[in-house]
Amino acid sequence: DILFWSTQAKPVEETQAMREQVLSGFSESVDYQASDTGPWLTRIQAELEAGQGTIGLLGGLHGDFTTLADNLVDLSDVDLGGVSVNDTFQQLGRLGTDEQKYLPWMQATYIMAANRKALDYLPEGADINALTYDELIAWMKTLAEETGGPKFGFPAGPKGLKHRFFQGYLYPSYTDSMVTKFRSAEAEEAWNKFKELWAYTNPASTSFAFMQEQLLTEEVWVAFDHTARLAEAFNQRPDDFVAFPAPAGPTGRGFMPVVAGVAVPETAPDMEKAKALAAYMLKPETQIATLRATNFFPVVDVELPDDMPAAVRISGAAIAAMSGAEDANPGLLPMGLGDLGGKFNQVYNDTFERIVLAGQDVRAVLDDQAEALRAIMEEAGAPCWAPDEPSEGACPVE
Amino acid sequence: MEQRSLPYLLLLPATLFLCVFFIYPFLLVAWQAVSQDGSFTLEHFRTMADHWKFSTAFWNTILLAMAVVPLQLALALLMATLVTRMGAGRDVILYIWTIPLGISDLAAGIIWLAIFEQTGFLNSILSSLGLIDQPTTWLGYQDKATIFIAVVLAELWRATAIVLVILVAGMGLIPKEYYEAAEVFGAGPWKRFVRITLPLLRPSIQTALILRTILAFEVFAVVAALGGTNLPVLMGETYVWQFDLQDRHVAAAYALVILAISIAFTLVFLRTLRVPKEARI
Amino acid sequence: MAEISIRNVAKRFGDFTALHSIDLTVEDQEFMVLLGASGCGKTTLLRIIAGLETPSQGEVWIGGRRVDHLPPRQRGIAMVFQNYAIFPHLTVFENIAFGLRMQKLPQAEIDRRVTRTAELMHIGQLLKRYSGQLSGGQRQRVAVARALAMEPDVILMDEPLSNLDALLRLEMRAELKGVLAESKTTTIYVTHDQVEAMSLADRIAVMNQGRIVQAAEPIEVYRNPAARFVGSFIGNPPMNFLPARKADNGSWQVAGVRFDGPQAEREEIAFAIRPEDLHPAEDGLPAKVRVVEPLGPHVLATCEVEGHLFRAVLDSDIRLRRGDTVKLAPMPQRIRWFDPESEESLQPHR
Amino acid sequence: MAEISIRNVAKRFGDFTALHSIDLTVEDQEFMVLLGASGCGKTTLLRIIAGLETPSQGEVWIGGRRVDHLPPRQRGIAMVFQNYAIFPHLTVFENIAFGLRMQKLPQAEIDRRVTRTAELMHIGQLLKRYSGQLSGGQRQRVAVARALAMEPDVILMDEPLSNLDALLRLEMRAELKGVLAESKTTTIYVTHDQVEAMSLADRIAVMNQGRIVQAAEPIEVYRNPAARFVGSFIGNPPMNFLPARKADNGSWQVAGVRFDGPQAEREEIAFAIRPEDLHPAEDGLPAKVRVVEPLGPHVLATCEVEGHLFRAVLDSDIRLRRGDTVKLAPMPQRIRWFDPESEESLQPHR
Amino acid sequence: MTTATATAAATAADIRRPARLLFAATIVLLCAWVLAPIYLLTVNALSSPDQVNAFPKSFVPGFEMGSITFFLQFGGVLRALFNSILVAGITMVLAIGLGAPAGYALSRFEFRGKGTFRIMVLMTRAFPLPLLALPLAVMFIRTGLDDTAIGLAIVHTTLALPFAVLITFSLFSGIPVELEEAAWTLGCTRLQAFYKVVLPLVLPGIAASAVFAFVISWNEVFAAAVLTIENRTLTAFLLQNLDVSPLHLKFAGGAVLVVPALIFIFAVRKYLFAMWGIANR
Ligand SMILES: Nc1ncnc2c1ncn2[C@@H]1O[C@H](COP(=O)(O)OP(=O)(O)OP(=O)(O)O)[C@@H](O)[C@H]1O
Ligand SMILES: Nc1ncnc2c1ncn2[C@@H]1O[C@H](COP(=O)(O)OP(=O)(O)OP(=O)(O)O)[C@@H](O)[C@H]1O
Ligand SMILES: [Mg+2]
Ligand SMILES: [Mg+2]
Repeated sequence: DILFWSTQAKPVEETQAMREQVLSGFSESVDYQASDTGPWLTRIQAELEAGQGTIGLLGGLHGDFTTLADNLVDLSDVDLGGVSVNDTFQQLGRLGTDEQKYLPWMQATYIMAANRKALDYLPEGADINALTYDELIAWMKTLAEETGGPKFGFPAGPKGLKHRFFQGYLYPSYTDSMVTKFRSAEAEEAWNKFKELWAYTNPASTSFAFMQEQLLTEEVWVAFDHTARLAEAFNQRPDDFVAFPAPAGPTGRGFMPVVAGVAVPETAPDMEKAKALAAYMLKPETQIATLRATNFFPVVDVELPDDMPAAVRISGAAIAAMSGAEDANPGLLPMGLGDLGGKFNQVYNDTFERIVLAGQDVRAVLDDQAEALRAIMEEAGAPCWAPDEPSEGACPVE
Repeated sequence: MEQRSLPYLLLLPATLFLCVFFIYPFLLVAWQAVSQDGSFTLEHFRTMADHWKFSTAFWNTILLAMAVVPLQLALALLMATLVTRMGAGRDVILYIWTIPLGISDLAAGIIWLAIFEQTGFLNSILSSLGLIDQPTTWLGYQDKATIFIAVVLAELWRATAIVLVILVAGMGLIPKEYYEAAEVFGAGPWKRFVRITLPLLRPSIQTALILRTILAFEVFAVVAALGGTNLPVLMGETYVWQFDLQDRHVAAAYALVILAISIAFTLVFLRTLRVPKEARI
Repeated sequence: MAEISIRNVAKRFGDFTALHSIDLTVEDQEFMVLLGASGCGKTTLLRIIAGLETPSQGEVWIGGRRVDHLPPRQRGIAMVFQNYAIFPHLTVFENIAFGLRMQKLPQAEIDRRVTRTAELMHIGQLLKRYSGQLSGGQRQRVAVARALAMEPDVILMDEPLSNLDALLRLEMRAELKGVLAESKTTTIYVTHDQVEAMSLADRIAVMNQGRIVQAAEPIEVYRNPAARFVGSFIGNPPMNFLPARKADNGSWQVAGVRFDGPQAEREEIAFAIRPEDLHPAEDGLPAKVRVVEPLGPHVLATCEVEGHLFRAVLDSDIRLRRGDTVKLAPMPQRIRWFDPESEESLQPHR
Repeated sequence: MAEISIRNVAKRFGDFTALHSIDLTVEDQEFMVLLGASGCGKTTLLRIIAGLETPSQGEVWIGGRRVDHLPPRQRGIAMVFQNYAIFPHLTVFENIAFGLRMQKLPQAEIDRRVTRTAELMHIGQLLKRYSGQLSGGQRQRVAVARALAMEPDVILMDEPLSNLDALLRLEMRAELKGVLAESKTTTIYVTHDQVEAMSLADRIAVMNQGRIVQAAEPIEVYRNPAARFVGSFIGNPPMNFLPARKADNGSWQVAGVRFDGPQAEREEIAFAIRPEDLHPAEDGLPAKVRVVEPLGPHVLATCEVEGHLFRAVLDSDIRLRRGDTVKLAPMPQRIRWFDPESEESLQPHR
Repeated sequence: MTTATATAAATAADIRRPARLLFAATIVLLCAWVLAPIYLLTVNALSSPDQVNAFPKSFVPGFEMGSITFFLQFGGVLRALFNSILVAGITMVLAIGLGAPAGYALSRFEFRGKGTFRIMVLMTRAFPLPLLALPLAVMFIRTGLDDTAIGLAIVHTTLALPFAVLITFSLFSGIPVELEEAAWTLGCTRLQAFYKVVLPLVLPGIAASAVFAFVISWNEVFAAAVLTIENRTLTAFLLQNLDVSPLHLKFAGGAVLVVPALIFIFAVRKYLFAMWGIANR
């Protein structure tokens, strides 16, 4: 048995699918265990500290690995059997070192989803595949007014991934930056826009984590979320929901891919098998099976078959439209932050909570949080990443 | 005489157990709260206290405990009294009332969220009764008060059974002759409750209060389910620092704060509800 | 006005009948003593009057009100429990004050009453103690004080002095009688001490196996037992019984001696005499001495008359030894006769 | 061999001294009765012997072994508790069998012993009941049966018959005495019933306020009290005391009457006589009658002699009324004298 | 007046008609309060995803077993169930075995260090477990306790022990010492007196704290997730990610989680209230 210890595919159905559809094809039997970050991290830390362990392969998001970098085995020697892996992701997998700390495993991004009923209220002349934030706000305003309540949904709950929205969508769309222009005037405008949007956002959003649920119950009609967290809505009622790209701002249509990877801890009981399993995860067939199971897209070049689940078809099209848009402004996951990744995210979350939820003064909050951000960047010494211009030394917060 | 050493002997297994499996790891964690790279510092406490959420989380936790625990005690006392006055069917009722005992906070959070959600049962009832035509939002970020009430209700539902069983077990040990004497000397049901049940139940009440208060300071799952990020509590913040922010030092500092207020309240209960040795049964 | 009237009351515990149809009236201000063997139902009867037990049948009236459906606190009673039931969480003072506080009396009045009854019961110096710090007799006195302090219309006492030494008891007894008479309280008092019963009671109700056998003045109960049980139960030592065979002229033959007796259509009835109503005399009943016990001024001689147990209380001057045979003559006016079947008295002398 | 020897034992509860330096030896197979006022420390002493209370000082020896440091079960004792301590979760049978099961006796033997002691205590028909279903007296008998069934070397009984009616008590008393004598058990028995004490005891130990005042045979304690307390405590009613003023020729003047008395370097001593040792006579003490109470064959006359309380037990034939003055003569050989300060006996007659 | 027991009869006079009605109504209301959320959980567990997501929600189940079957079909469910019961069982035994003697000592003796011990016990409950999990896991991995039922039970015992100690403490305080003393004089050692006299009397309370221990262990997720790999408990195996699963599975999972615990409480119910028939003293 190889123990595959993962923070991904946690919902029970996905876990089950991973076991039955993805990993059953491997030559060895694999024990796939998905858990919350808390137990996941605690367990692997304990094994590393104890110097022995049972975990063979780790699966996690880019951010999950940052703290563990020192104890992950270099995977550059893994024989991938000729599959070509997305370069950017492979680069991210080095975690700022010379070694391949993790292999990219699957990717996803955030898109918008809407109930078809909502389309009737689209503002005059707006193209759903090329929305701007202003149009989105106008749309939501009409919806709220016409249907008697806010209909926009945003995953701002404790398990929601809201920080990625601010980092990869809101900031790039308004400031063409994630870090550098954190407290710029443009940023202030971005937050004000977001506040405007928030007025038409379902107030219960602060406990939402997976927008598919609220879409299905029709608590919200339009939502922003991770593709994997919208999948259930598309799969259950493919005819009722549409997917479309995130909106654009003055500096383009900011968006951000999310990447999950697999890594081998130095305490893995059987290094060879672990590496073999890592390689197996990158096989095109496995990648397609994974897509079916988890709605995370492949990180290797493959031809998708036609019989993919509805969610894949629908969100795949939206992703294509988003990345292929003229004003596309892709950003990258934070890099080189080490174990400060969590605090980095917290800066954005705090800013959101203070400005939007607590209603504090935008300027003051930005100034305040910029200090925190700067401290983090300096402590980590991480250079800037896209869409910020590469920097010498720590990425500056202007 | 064996009298002297016996209590220590009786405590020995539990003590040894706790030393190995609690005190030792606890000391390791506690050390993290007050050290940085091996040297003593209060920096982490400062970081914690300076964080803008700290005082909100702190007061939310205290307020929740202050609201939930007394209500639970009152409800459990009511239930226990009803149970003791019941004839046939007592077992069944008691079983029903202790059902929530078996329900984890995780499950309780799910159930209560399903009730208070916008498309949840509460709105379903209200709308089928025609009281509302649009689902009302109960748990929105502006509805701090409703969230608070919802959390209190859920906690009340989930964790009153613990108090109930402690009290029922305690009441079972009060000799009925005392009630009879009180009755003859003019005490009505209420007076009997206040003058006989409550004082004689003091050890049980003390136990229930201490345990419940400590647990109340650790509320998390239900609050997170119902309140999301709107109702930060200490335990939630501890999680955030430990796992999201990956700062074990500050997380440990939070944990010590929880520990400190728990012990403070415990001491208060131990003091105020102490039964003098000579006044025991 | 607190007359107690018990009408046709019965109490069953499952199969077991603790009280069979009891009828008893206790006059206002009367001091009624309940006497009876252990387990005969005295406590049960008190508890029914107090309202702590629901009768299986019958009615209880107090002061002209039917009370069976009233809770104890509305019956205007106070009670001393056989096992005291002193509240362990309260001091002696608060125990005694308990009922008074229920009546919301002013503190000064409470202090006054508690102090007074505590003094009466000689526990004035124990007021700050808890029941765990008291001796058995002290607890019992607290229980009595608690009831007295209530100054109720009716007081029910279940063996209130059983754990006290003779001296204290004597004293308490006198005090109780005085206090209760003064406060015009109707009292039902359970005791197994006959001296106590005799000296306290206005009337004595003798119970046997869940029935009231006789309720009359003490001297009447002592001298003219209504049933054989009463004679055999009351008196320490109790009455002696011997079989009497019919002789001629309406006289009866007892252990070879002839006595005048009642007219009865029986071949055999029971002859009864109290041990202290015997004296050695030539024409007495022949008794074989088995045991001689000194009782201070007297001796108790346990003898055998024609194979029947026969006791005599004699002056200690009389020298007796085991194995002796003495002739014991009964005082004629003290001889009683009982029907052997109904066990009821055959009263020729009245 | 189970001699009990208590040496210099004291017990303090906080400030309060319940026992002051007690010395007492109970011979093997002796039946020792403890008598004393309520709260004088009887229960405390028993508990110390049983090992339930640690003495504040002193030693306890049983059967030649020092036992103060042994737990109760190793002392070879059984005890009857003043308030029974019947296990509520066990039936009467199991309560009685409890100690036997601890000794791992075979079931047949347990059955035998339980049945036997239960019969002895007249609770044979209650064996299946729980304590909540018993009357006070029945519980008490279960407690006694439980101790007896153990057949221990030493048995400690704390008022074991206090809740029984006179008749049953008389019977139980006889049974107890028989059984304990037969099984050669050393017994310490607390009672407040003096008749019981007199009839059961080999020796009586009289306690007063945490001290043993006299330990002697019953008749000795009754006739020759070692201290004024003993005389005033024992006897029902107790001894009468009058002040005696020194007259000439070693005689003493009491209420205007002269008596021969002890030599004493005192101006005033105490004259004492038991109420039953008085008879009306011309040369008697002038007594003013206050209350007359019938006591069956006798009357108890409570009088006043020179302002002092004075009781007499007289034949009921003597006609007395409140307010009469009678002359009461003491039996000369029964007069006792006490030192007014030490309160100890001044014994001229021995 | 036909009520059976003496107590009921004694108080019967107290409760006259309006009061009696109120009494019954309160009981019914409280039962409804406890049962309603459970009912909703069941309704949803037995409904299809569509029904679960509908609004207004239906209050009768659709009797679709799909969601429940989904869980029951998981490979290794039975094994996980067995592990859960095993771990909870060991926890129960350990918690009572270590806790009851300590509770007894606290209730019967006055000794130095009593207060300290009480606080130490409470600390275990007042300190957030997730922080302790790391050092404990390291310790367990090193000593081979990792991934064993006993290892996990040990952690759960630290959670359950405070309950066991405090509840038994309050129960023992309600038993008259005299009964024990009587047992000593009848030849019992302290231990024998304890289990022959005290234990039967406090059995309901002991059962209650055993139930707590069981339920605490049953519902505990964090440590179970960290400390068991091959020997997963049911919670860790199926349900630790319940809160991020689709709604219909949340409910079904909740039900799967709750039902065994309820069965357990039901099974021990008779011990919980076994001694009620017997009057005290
Ligand atoms: N735990 C205690 N704390 C303080 N005083 C106590 C305690 N126990 C007993 N006493 C006191 O010690 C004295 C002796 O008590 P003990 O129980 O031995 O009396 P006793 O002779 O058995 O009386 P009784 O005949 O009334 O049962 C009493 O005055 C009592 O109040
Ligand atoms: N709850 C009960 N269940 C069954 N029988 C009972 C119950 N309570 C009392 N009894 C029985 O009823 C009878 C009367 O009991 P009660 O307590 O009235 O006696 P008592 O006259 O007070 O005796 P004592 O002088 O011994 O206290 C007894 O034989 C007793 O065993
Ligand atoms: Mg009785
Ligand atoms: Mg005593």
